Amino acid sequence: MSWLRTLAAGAAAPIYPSIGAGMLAEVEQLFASAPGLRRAASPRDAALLLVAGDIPAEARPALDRLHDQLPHPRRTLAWKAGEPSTQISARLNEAWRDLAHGAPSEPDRLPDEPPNPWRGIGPHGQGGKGMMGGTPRGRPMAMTGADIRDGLELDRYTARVGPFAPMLPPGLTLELTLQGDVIVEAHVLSLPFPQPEEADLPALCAARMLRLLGLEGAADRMTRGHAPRAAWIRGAVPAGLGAWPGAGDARDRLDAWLSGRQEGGAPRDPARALPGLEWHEATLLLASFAPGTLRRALAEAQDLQEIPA
Amino acid sequence: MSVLLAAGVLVALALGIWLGAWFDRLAPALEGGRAAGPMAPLRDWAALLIRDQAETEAPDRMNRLLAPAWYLALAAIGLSVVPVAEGLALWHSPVGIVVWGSCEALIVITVFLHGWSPNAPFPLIGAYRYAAIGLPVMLPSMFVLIAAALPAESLSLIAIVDSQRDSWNLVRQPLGLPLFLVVGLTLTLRGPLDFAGGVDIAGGTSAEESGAGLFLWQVARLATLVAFSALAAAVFLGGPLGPLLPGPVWLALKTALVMALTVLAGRLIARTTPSRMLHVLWVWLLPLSFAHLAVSGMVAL
Amino acid sequence: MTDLAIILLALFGVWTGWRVFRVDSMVRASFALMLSFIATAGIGLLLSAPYIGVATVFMMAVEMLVMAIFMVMFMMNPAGLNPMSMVHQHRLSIGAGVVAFAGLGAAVLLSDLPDSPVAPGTDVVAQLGFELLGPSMLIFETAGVTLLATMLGAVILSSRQGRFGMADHGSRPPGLEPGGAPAGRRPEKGGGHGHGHGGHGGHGDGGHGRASDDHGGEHRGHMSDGDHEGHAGYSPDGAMGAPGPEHGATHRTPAKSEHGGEHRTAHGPGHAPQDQKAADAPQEDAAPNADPHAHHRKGTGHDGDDT
Amino acid sequence: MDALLIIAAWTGLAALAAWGMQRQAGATAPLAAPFLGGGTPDTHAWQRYHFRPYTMALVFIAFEMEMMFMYPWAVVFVREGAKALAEMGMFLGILSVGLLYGWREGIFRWQ
Repeated sequence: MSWLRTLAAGAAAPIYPSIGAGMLAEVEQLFASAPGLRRAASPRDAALLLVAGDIPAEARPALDRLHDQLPHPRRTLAWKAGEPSTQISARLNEAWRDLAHGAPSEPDRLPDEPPNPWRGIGPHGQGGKGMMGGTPRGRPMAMTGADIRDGLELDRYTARVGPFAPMLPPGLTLELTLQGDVIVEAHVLSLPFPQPEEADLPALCAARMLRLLGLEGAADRMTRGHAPRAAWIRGAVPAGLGAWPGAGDARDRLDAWLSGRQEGGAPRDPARALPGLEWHEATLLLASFAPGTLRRALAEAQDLQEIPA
Repeated sequence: MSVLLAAGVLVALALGIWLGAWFDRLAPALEGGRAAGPMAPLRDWAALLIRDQAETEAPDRMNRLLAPAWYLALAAIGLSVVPVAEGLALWHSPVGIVVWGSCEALIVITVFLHGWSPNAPFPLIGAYRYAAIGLPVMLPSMFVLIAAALPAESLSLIAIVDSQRDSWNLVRQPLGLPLFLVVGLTLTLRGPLDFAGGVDIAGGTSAEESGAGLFLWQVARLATLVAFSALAAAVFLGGPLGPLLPGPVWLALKTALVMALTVLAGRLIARTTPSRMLHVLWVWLLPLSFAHLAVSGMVAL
Repeated sequence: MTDLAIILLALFGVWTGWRVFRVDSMVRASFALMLSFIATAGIGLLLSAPYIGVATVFMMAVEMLVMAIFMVMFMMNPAGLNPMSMVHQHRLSIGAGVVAFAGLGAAVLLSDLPDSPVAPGTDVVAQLGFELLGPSMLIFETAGVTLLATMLGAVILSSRQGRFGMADHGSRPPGLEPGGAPAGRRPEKGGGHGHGHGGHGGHGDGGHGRASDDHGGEHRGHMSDGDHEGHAGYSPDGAMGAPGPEHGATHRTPAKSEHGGEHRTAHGPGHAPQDQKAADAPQEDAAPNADPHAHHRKGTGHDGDDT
Repeated sequence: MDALLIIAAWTGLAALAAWGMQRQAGATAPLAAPFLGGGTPDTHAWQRYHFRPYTMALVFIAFEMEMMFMYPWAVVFVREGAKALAEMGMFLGILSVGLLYGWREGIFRWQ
C-alpha cells in the first residue's frame, strides 16, 4: 500500500491544536495562512497534536487525555513562543510526512483502565444491576432531574468541557449539566489562559464568531485581514442573545467587530448567563466577548463569589 | 442492459463524488484562499485511510459501522430513479418523487443513527439537532416536488422531464430550485443547514469518527450531493433535454452546475442556532412553499 | 419469482418484527420495526401498488424516527446499557397475540380475495387520485378534519409554553380591560393565576403538581428574582435577562438540594412555611413521571389544596 | 421486481464496502473516552435525551400524513381542474388552521 501512503503524505496535515497561554492569535494566523495544514474539528480527525505555548500544570492531565484521544498514528509537537510560524509549519508538514510513511506512533500517556471497574460485575457481566444501577461498561448512567425550561424530569448529563475544547476559549473549563442540548447548570473550573492583546483584535474576535456560524472560509479571510464574503452574518445571531447593560447584545458586538471597532462593555459574571441557553447559543455568547474581556469578567465573578462564602 | 446502466450509474456516482470533493477544495479560492488541484480529494481520502479508526466507549457497534453504508446506499437508490436519457432510467418508477422523498426520510434516520451510535455527547447533540431540522425540511421538499408533478400529471421523473420540453420548470416555477436547495443543503449536511455538524459541537455526529469510518461518511455525503443535484437537474433544468449533445452529457453538465451552486450556498450562508432555524423553516419557508404550490397550480391550469 | 420475493420479504418482516422485542436498545427496536414495515412496503410494491408501497416507507421512516426519539426520551435505560427485557405481561400478550393471529389468519383464509391482476400500463396512481376527488371525497376531507384535531390535541397536550404563559399555571388570556378579570373560560378548579399572592404572579402554584413543576415553570416570572441556582432568566426568544446585582450569594447553592428547600430561599419569608408545605406534599407522589401532559392533570388536581 | 433488485443491490454493495473497509479494533480506555476538549464526563452520554421540539415533532407527523394525500391529487390535478383546486384548497385550509394555532402557541422552537 505504499502508493496510498505516498498519496497521503501529499495531503494537508491534520492537526488538533491545544492552545496554551499567549498563543491564541498566532495559532489562528497559522491555520488561516500557512499552506498544507488543516485544523481538525476534533482530535479524532487529527494525526498531530500541536501544543502551542505554555500549558499550566493544572491543565496537564487534560492535555494527556486529549493526547490519548488521537487515533494512531499520532505525534505531538510543541510550539514555544518565539518560534516563527514558517518554522513550525515546516515542522508540522515534515512530521505528517513521516507519519504517513509509517513512522512509529506515540503510545498512550494514561494507563489503560476503565473509568470504573465493570468487567465481571452484574448478572451479565456488564457492570451493573437492574435497569439503571451499577456502572455498565465502566460508567454510571445519567439520572433524572427537573428541566429549567419545561420541568420535564428527564436525564441530566454532567461533564467537564475544556480546557482544550474547540468551541470555548482556550483554557476555559466549565462543569456543565445538560438536559438535551440545553445547559441547566454551569460552573467555571478554570479561567481562560491569558492571551496577548492582539488576540482581542476585532478581526480575530469576529472570525471566532463566524467559525461558530459555520463560515470557515469567511473566518479565515477575516483572520488574514480582509472583509468577509458571506450572507446573513448578522441575522444568524439571535437578537437579544447575551445582552448586558452597556455591552449591547451578541449581535451588536459582532457588528462592532465587523466594522473594525473594539467592543466596549464588559459582562458581569458571564457564566451565570449560560443556564437556560441551548448549546449553540451558549458558545456564541462566550465568543461574543473578546478573550481578554471574558477572562477579566470571569475572574471578577469568581472573586465575588469567594467572599460571601 | 440494466446491468450496463447500473454500472454507468456507479461510475457516474464515483466521478461525481470526486468532482464534489474537488469543488469543496476549489471554493476557498473565492475567499482569497488557496485552490487545490484535482488530486487534492484523493490525497485527503488517502490521509484518512492510512489512519486507525478509534473505537468509542460502549458504542452501538453495528449501527456505527453501517450508518455510512445506508447513507451511501440511499444516495445510489435516489440516483437510480433519475432519467439519464429521455425515457431511460435505471429504475422506471411510476412514483419517482415519492421514492426520493423516502430516501430523504431515511437519510435523516441514517444521520441520526450516525450521531447516536458512538455514545458520546457531541455526536448525540448533533444527531438530535439534525432530526429536529431534517424532519420539517422534508415538507418544503414535498411541496416543491408535488408542484413539479402538476404539469407532468405524473409522479414519475421521466414524465416530469418530458413535461419540460417547452420550458423548464426553472422558468415556470422559479421558486422551486431555491427552495429545493435548502433541502439539498440539509441532506448533504452543508453550511447553513449542517445541523449534524459544526464547530460548536466539534464536528457533531462525526466528532468521534476517524479513519475509514470518516472516509466513508464523507464519501456518502458527497454521493448524496451528486444524487440530489442530478434530481434537481432533472426536475428543474430539464435533465437530459438539450440540443446537439447527447442526453447523459446534458444531465452531467446540469448536475455539475447544481453541485457547484450547492457547494457555494453551503459556504457563503451563515448557520443560525437550531431553535431559530426551526422557526424560520415553519414560519417562513413552509408558507413560501405553500404559495409556490398554489402559483404552480395556477400556472399548470 | 415474485412469489419467492414475497415470501422472503414476509420472512424478513417477521424476523425484524421479532427483533423489536429481543433488542435492548430503544433505538434498535424502533428501527427494527421500521425494517419490518419496509418489508411490508416491498410486498406492496410487488402487488402493483407502487404508491402505497413507497408511501409506506416514507411514512414509517418518519414515524419510527419520532417514535425512537420519544422512546429514548421517556424510557429508563434507553440504550440498553444494562440488559433488559422488552416483554411484559407475558400471559396477556401471548393470549392477545394468538387471538390476533387467529383472527387475521381467518380473515385472510375465509374471505373471498379478488383475483384480477392489474393490467400492465394501468396508471394506478391516477386512479387513486380520481378516487380521492370522487367517491372518497368525504373520507378525504374527514381525514383533514381528523388530522387537524390531532394537531390541536398534540399542541394542547404537550406544549407547555402558550400564548398566555405556562399551561400548568392556567395560561389564561389577559383581561379585556386593564386590570380586569382574565378573559376566557375559567378552568374548573381555578387556575393558579389571580389567586392573590400579590406581586408574585406564579407563587400560588406552589401547590401545583410536583415541586419540580414550579421549579421550571416559574422561570419566566422569576427572571429578576435571582433564584433557581443562578440562571439569569431565559426568555423564549433567546434573550438574556441582564443578571442583576442580587444574583450574588444564593447562586452557589448545590443544585441537587431538595426542591422544597430551594423554594424557601427563593420566596420571601412570609411565604415560606406555606410554600414549603405545599411543595412537600405532592413530592411524595412525584414518581419520575415524564409525561408532558401529566403536568396539567396533576396541576389542577392539587390545586384545591392551595386555595 | 426490478425495483427490489436495485434496492437490494445498492444496499448490499454499500454494506459490504462498509464492512470490508472499517476495522473497529478494541481501543484502550483513554483512546475510547468521549471527546470533551480534555474534560471528563460523569455518566454515559446515552440518556433520556430531552428532545426540545417535541410538540413540533407531533404536529409534523400529522402534517406529513396529510401531505401523502397530495401525491395522488397532483397526478389528476390538471385533468380535474378547478374541482381539484377547490378540494385541495379546502383540505389545506383546514390544516393551515392547525399550523397557525401551533405557531401562536409557540411550538416551532426549542421548548
